Order: sequence, then structure tokens, then C-alpha cells
Amino acid sequence: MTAAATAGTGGAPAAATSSELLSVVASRELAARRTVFAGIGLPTLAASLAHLTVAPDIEIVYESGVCGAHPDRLPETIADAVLITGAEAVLSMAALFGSVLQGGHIDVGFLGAAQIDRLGNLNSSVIGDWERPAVRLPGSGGAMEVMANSREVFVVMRRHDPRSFVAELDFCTSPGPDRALAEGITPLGAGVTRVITELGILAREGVGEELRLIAVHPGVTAGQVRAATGWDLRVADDLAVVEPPTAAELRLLRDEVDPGRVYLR
Amino acid sequence: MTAAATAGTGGAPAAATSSELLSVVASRELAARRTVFAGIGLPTLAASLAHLTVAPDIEIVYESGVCGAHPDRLPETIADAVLITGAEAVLSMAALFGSVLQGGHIDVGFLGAAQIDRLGNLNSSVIGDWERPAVRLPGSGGAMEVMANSREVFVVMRRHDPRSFVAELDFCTSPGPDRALAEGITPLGAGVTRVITELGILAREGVGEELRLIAVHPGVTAGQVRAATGWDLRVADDLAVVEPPTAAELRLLRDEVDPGRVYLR
Amino acid sequence: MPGGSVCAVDKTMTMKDAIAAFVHDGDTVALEGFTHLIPTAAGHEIIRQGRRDLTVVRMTADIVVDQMLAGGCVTTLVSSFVGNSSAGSLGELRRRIERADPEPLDFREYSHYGMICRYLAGAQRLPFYPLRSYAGSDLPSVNPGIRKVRSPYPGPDGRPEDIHVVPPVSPDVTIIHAQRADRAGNTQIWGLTGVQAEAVYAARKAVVVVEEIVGDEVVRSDPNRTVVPSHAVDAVVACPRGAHPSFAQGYYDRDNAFYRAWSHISKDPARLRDWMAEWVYGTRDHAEYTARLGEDHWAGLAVGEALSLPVNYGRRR
Amino acid sequence: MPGGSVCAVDKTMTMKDAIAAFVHDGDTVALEGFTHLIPTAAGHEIIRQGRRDLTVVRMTADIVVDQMLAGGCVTTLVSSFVGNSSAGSLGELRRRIERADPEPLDFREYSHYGMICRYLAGAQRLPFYPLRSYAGSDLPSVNPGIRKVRSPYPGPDGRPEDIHVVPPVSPDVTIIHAQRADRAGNTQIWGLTGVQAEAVYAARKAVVVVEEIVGDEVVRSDPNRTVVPSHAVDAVVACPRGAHPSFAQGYYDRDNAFYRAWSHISKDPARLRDWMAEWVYGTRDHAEYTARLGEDHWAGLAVGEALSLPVNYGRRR
Repeated sequence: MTAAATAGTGGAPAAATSSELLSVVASRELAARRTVFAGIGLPTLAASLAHLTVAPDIEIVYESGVCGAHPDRLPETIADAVLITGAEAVLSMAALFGSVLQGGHIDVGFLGAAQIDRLGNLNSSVIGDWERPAVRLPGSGGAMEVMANSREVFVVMRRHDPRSFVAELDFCTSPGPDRALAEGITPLGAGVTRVITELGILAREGVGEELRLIAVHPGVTAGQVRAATGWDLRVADDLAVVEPPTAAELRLLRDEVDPGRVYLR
Repeated sequence: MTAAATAGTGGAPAAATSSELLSVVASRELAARRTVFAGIGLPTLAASLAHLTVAPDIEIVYESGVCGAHPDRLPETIADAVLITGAEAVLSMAALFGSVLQGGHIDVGFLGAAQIDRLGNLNSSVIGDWERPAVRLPGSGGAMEVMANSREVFVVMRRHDPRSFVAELDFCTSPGPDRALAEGITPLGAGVTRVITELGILAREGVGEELRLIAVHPGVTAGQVRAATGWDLRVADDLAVVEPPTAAELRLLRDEVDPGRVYLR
Repeated sequence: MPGGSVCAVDKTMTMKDAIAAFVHDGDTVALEGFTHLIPTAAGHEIIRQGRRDLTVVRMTADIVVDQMLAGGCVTTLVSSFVGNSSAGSLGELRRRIERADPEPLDFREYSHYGMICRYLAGAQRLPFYPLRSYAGSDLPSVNPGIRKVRSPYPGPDGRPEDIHVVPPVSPDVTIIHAQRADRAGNTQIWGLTGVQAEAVYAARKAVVVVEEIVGDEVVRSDPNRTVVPSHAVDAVVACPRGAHPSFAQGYYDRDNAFYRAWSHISKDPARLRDWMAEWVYGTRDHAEYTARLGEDHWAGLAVGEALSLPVNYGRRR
Repeated sequence: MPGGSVCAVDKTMTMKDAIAAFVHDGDTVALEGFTHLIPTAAGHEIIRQGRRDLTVVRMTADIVVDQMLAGGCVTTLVSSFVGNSSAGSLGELRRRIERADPEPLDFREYSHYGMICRYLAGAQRLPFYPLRSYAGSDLPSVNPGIRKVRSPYPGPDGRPEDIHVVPPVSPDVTIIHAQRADRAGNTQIWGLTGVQAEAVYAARKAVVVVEEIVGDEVVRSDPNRTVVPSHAVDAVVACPRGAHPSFAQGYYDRDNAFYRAWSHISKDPARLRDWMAEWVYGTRDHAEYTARLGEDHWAGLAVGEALSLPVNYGRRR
């Protein structure tokens, strides 16, 4: 008897918030995945929900070095003390980035960004010019490494608008495989394969492919998504409508994954 | 009050054995040295005796990863369990060879060999041809790395004869700096600076220098040492006679360093 | 054999003396600790002593770096992440980079693994370290330190293979914070160990700041816990709670409220100046800083007990 | 958040099944453990199952390798030290190399750090790993795997700098012995940890043989003790005393008498054949091997207690 099967009983839950929607949709995409490199926030919620539903064997690996965390409180950062106590392993960062990530052990890496382009290249460095930027963003951190070394990358973007979905990045921090191949270097993975937003789901199969709109949330039209995207977004012939979060999914998310609503606010 | 000061009292001890002689002479050469990379046997005896006499701050680092061992029994191998219990640190071999040894933290490395030449190059690989040797020896182990990365190297050779002190090595396992420089690569250290044998002490100042006989044991002549050496051995103008082990040194060696006579046999 | 009774070198110093002895104007100073065990107290003492023209090396340039920038200590920053964790922005750093206000900042930008590899190359005395990052990124175009090497072995497809490399970093001094050390400098860390060992081995000198100095027998009961051996350490400084607002696993929790507050404090230059005056220049040392926070504050960061189970190292009979 | 109650994947297998599943004729098999925790029992099971044409990768080719050679399992050996510790020689290995008796051995020779770097390159998916060994040595002249790269940065003297490199090794399977693991494969080692983690990460598959399988709560009480996380492990085999004649820190001591005896056993082909017949082919499994040694023998290798002091990982209140 799985938790997902039982959580469906009882009265109808309240409608999903934006955070809940994104978490649920992302969790479904993790079916059958084993190792997920996740930051705190929606990626952790998605992976934790997937663990209770579509991917029981999933392991979340954190950039700080934690593998197999079993926190008794929801962590607030990727290096939260509650992630370490009771974890299965804590590695040095050299081992984590070298052997685990670059070594090819990550199935799905989660990334965010300020800008994304049609090939799934990401900017988290600057808005404007690097030398004297209008806005200095945090930079790569480990994002470039997650992109180069995960088998695929999922991007969760709360905001879907032409300032974030751009024809041309101000700066390419984390390049997808097309840009690496243009330099004659073959990366391990496929780059960004899923972008989950408040409007729908964009997908990309791999090298040479552009992101395409494959699904919209109920009530959203392809035209709306195209208008919110800074390039001429392709739309799948068989455009689907995202199935809304089920009562079971929402109950698990609210009662088991984030009962304190640390991230579901 | 140091142990060395007190150990000099009492009756005269028995004459030194060959092992004791080599250990005592090697220990004196460690004056003011801090970190010693030592294998088990005479090098460990020498470093332990030096710790009680001329080099109180000395730290022995073992190839197996142990730093600051405080064994309650004399170890039989470089990875003996008694070296680990109570040690100050145990490092992975990658850290030990990478950060400690190649990183340049070793003042003196001890090496042995089947053959040594006039520049202090060492052979521990084969007698005869590498492809089909007359005798297959253990090989480099970490010897090559000790030679390349220690500030200086001490060699203790029980046997001093023309088969071991050769004009031409059958195979160069661990090259001194002259051979490295001939390849255009600058090593960290000076290579072999001391060779301690049953006949006396050979010394070498650094790059471009040959080993010279600087001291003989009482009763040994320079001619005897030259006859036992496979090349035309130079002799220092101020050839000294090695001061025999003192009663204090022998007592420390016998009573504190190796009371079970594991290596002093 | 030398036994435990022999006195090792005592490297304990006060924070004031350690910073005076090992951090000089113009030095390259690495401060490491990834979210966990950030050497904040050492950063504050560098500010109090008025060091200038430093090159600061730190993977995550966060609050302590923003404070050192505000203290006017830093002309060059080598880093892979310039942000206030997930809690917001670094006001002083953004003003320096976005508007050269009050002066420009020479920023050498890498990725996390690029920084780790620079420490690895420094620790291992290598001329470069190879890594599978940077291909297709714009970062090499603004950082000439990132280069490429051709492998002397054929690639998987049989053709020549290129790979990016980064140069070693060899700080004049690396400063880390740890849970405990003995007086000789054998340093034990648990929980996140980050890049501390590599950063120490990469440096010419190393200062270890600890929550507590413990007896030799504590360290020696568990030698695998020693992340940095004494031969790599030059000074040991006892400074309880010296990692605040970050955390020390098993000692105190992260001050998340302070992280959130910092974005607001640092955004406003006047407020930032006041904060520095009160909490850094206005305190003699870290003991005064922690006392000013007050015991109620520390009670809120206190942690309960979750002890490791012992292992047997064995003893020959 | 997912809690400790969720069942992880159970990877426990018998030695027989693990060797059958993960070691195939013609494979490249790494066996690691530097003096400590040598996976002897796994080597014996490989011999019993009659594997052929293996490439064995092992830094210190010692007794277990001599036995696998005698079992006719090995055509290629990749190693940096071919000797019976400090106790003498390996008879079968010397006959193979010195006289091609009973057949030649393809020997790929490196130095210790060269082998470590090959594992590091394999683990980190690098085309090569640079190291400051080999300059001036004759080893590169007999091993074309050792090459050179020119650094893209000027050397200390301003001129171009060359450095030697070794290629990655990516074993089909790496087998290690450890003190303990949980059923999912989180593996804890204390005392000498050698090159085990790197050897596992370099491999396509990994088998961990342990003194004991422990509950999740034991491993999770001390996550820093986990040297190999479960995601890198494919099979966990419980095999007490499986490292004999080497030792397992805190479990049993090294059988030094057996090391000394091996030089004599292996020197004489007839005596070696008899030993193999009695102790490997003549035992069903390692349990029978340890029983045949007898409890008196094991009593002589028993160790006393020297427990690590606990550390506090802390718990949020």
C-alpha cells in the first residue's frame, strides 16, 4: 500500500497554489529517476513528492555534499544542519563535484536562472554587460557543472515572461550541449529537457533541438505562452493540457512533504 | 630533563649491532627536521630515536596515510593496526600522496633500493631487462614520488658492495633531480643527500653533484669503501670518522624505541 | 616508539595575534567554509586591524565578504557565487561591481568546481587542474585564467580531445573555522567538510579557528575525523561561536533571521555603516560580539543532542 | 520530507551470486585495499568460479593477486608494487614475469601515485590526470600509457612547463572490503581508507564486501564515516573475516605469520598447488575457509577495544 494510494481518500482539498502546482508537475517528471541534484525550494519539494509517488528509490544529492538526507525538519538551505543529522553520507565538495557529479552519477539536475533561451542555455550571472552590469546576479555556483554533467536538467521558472524567456542571453553562464559541441567538446548529458512554468511545460529532446511547448495548464492557451516567450516558440502538434494536481498529490505535499509550509507559501 | 640526558647514566652497554649502528647514524642526520616520510624498519627506528634526541618535533608520515602515529606496540608494516589506533590523523592515499607528499610537506624521505648510482638514482624494479628480468623486484610503490617530492632523501643500505653501488642502473625507478632536469622538468627537492651504509656515509649536496664519501665507520678505510663501490667514488678531503653510537643512544634504542627487538635483530 | 606523553608544538594564539601575524596588506587570503563553519570572526578581526588591498578567495562570497568589502579591505575577489545564500543580495558587493561605488572591485569569476579545482591544483602543486566545465560558457571570455589543454590520449570517438583547465591558487594564508582541534593543530570537522582541507593545503600558511581546543586524547580517539593534520597548520585560535551567522554542526544553528536581515542592512550604505560601527569596530573582539547578541539570542540557536555511535579502532593484546 | 521509515533498495547478495553477476571472463577487475581490508575472500571466489582472461588492477599486487595468478584467472596486471608486503616475494608472479612460466603476464607498471591518479581520472571522468612523477624515470619507456602535457600557463621561471599525465582507469567492476555497510550499500570504513572510494567511483559496477551489515540507524548516526555512498554500490556481501590474511581495524589483526609463510608456499609450485587445492578449491566458501583456520587461530588475531569518542551532530529543537 503506497502513501499515494491512501492519500486520495477524504474530502476534496483546497485548490492548488502556484508553488504547489509547479511542485506537483515537476514531481511527475521524475518518474523512475534515481539520483536528483536539487537545490532547496521547489526542486526539493518536487523530489520529495516524487519519492512518495512515482520514484520511490529517488535519492536527492545536495551541492553541499549531503547524500541520502533524512531530515526531521524541512531544510531552509542546501546546507541546513537538519540535512546532515541522520544522512546516509556527507562527502567533501571535491568528491561531490568530482566523483558524483562530473563522474556521471546524476540523472536529473534542477536549475533556476534569470534568463533561458530556446536551446535551454541559462544566465545566472548578470543583467547587462559583465564588466559593469545593471544587475549583478550570484553567478554560476555549481550550475554550470550541473548542466554539463547531469543526464538531463529540469528548470523550474515561476515567472514566464519575455524578460526571462529571451531570444539572446545577456550572458551564458550554463551552456547546453549545443554550445559545448560548437567548441568541439562533448558534454555528458542532454542539457535542459523540461522547463516547468506557471503557464505550462516546455520540452527539448536533446542536441540540436529547441524547446517546444508540449503542455499548458488548464485555461492557458498556446498563444498566451507564445506571447510570454521572447522567441518564436514552437508548439507541439499534440499539445496537451496538464492534469491538475490530484487530491492525493496535494495531501501528500501539504501533510507530509511541507506541513510547515516553509516553501508552499 | 630529556630522555637522552638521563639515558647516559649507568654501566656501559653492549657494542652496537649493524642495525643499531645504521639507525643511530641515520637518526643524527635528522637534526632539526620536521616531517619524515618513512617506511617500516630502520627508517622508523632512526626517526623514533631522532624524536627522543636531536629532533623532538619530528613527525613521521607513513605512505599508508597515517600522520602522527602513537603506537603502543612497534609496528610490523607501514599499515600496521597499531599505527592507526591513537594516531593524530589518517588520510586517504589521494590526500597523502597529492596534498602532503606532492604538496611539498615532506622534509626527508627515506628510501631503500637494490641499486644506486653516483647521482643517487635508484632501482627497485628489476635486475636485468624489464621485459624478461633475471629478478623481478617490487617496483616503485611510492618511491618515485618520495624522490621527486621530498626536500631531500636519505638512503639506508645494509649492503655496501659493487652489485648495489653500480656505475649503471639496470633500470631507473626513482630518478634524482639531474635526470628530471635533463627532461626539462624541475623537481621540488635535492634528491638523495645521504647514503648510510655498513661502511660509512656518502653525501651529495644537490643538482649536478656526485655522491662523495664523507665519513667512514671506525676501522674502515676509504680504500675499502671505494673497492666496494661500482664507480670511481670521490672521497672528501676532510674525511671524518663516524662517532660510534653513544651509550645514551643505544639505551634509548634498546629500551624505548624497540624493546622487543623487532627490527634490531 | 614516541608515545602520547611527548609534548607537541603548541600553536594556540589569540585571534588578534594570529591575524596580526598571518594576514598582511596586499596578501591573498582564502576564507573557506561552505555555508557551514564560515570564519566570520576572523573576517571581523581583519576588518578591525584595518588590512588593505587584500585578494580574497572564497567560493561563496557571502555576508563576511560583503562586510570585508564594506571595511575597505578588499581590492580583488576570486569567487564562484556572489550572493547572500538564498536570502537575498549583498549590497556592498553589488555597489562595487555595478557602480564602482565607492571604488571598483577586481572580480575573478569561476564556477564552484572551478574554484575547488584551483584549490586542488594548489594543494597538489600542479600547474593546472582539468575539469569538464566551461565548454560553451561565456565565463572564459571574461576570465583569461580559464584555458584549455589537449589530451595526449584519443577521445572516446578516437579524435583528439580538449578539456578546460584552471590554474592553481596558492593563498598566502587560508583561514578556516572548525569544531575542534588539539593545541598542535590537528583539526576535526564533522557535518559538511566543504573544501577546507584543500584550501589549507593550497596555502603557504594556515590559521584554524575552532569552537574549542580539546585534549590530545580526544583527537586521537578518532584519527579519521581529523580533516587537517597539524603539519599543515600554523595557528590554532579558540573562538566559540566564531562562525555566526553560519552554523557549527552540533554546537549552534544557523541564524537565518540574520541572513534575511543582511539584505536590508547592506542595501542601505548608511545602515551598513552603522552596523559595522556597532558590531565590528564597536566590539573589541568576538567575545564582545557574542555577548552583545545576548544569551536569549544564543538560546534560540541552541541545538539538541544526536551523538554518533562509537567505532572500535582496536588494540593489540 | 522522506523519512528514515522508507525502505531503501536492498542490495545484499551472497558472495557466490555477486561474483557470478558482476565478474565475467575478460573483465577488468579492480581489487583495492592498501594492506588494510584486502578483499581476499572475493579473490578466492573468483578463482573458484574459474574466471579467465581478467585484467586485474591493484596498487599492491600481493598475496591475493599471486593466488589469482595461480588460479589461472589473470592475463593482464596493472599495478605499482608487486611484492609480498615486506615479508618476501610472490612466487607465481615472479615465475610469470621472469620466465613466462606457465605463461606470459602482460604487466602494465605504474607508481603508487600514478595508480591513484588513474583512479582519480576514472572517478572524475577526466581524459587524464597530471602528476609530478616519472620525470627522468625509465618507467615511461616501458609503459606508453604514461605521457606528457604542456601546461597552458607559464612555469615558475616564466618558460613553458611540461608535466606527466596518466590515463583514467575504468574497471568493469571494483571490489573492496569494508568494516560495515547498510543494506543499500552506504559503506563505512575507519582506519586506513586507502584508495577505495576513488576505485569504486572509477568503476562501472561496484561490489562491497563487509565484515557486517548494520541497521540504517548505525550508518546514519555518523554520515561522515560513510566512505562510499549507496548510489555508487551495486552489491553488498556480508563476509566476516573476508580480508584475511590482511586486517580489519577493530575486528581482527593482520596474520603476519601467514604473510611470511606465503613466500615459501608460493616459491614451490607443487606446494602452491596443494595450498590452492586445500584452501580455495577445497572450500565451498569463505565460511569454510575461516572455520578450517580454527578458532584458536582467530583468537590469536583478536583485538581489544579502543572506542572513538562520540561527536554531536545536533538536532533542531
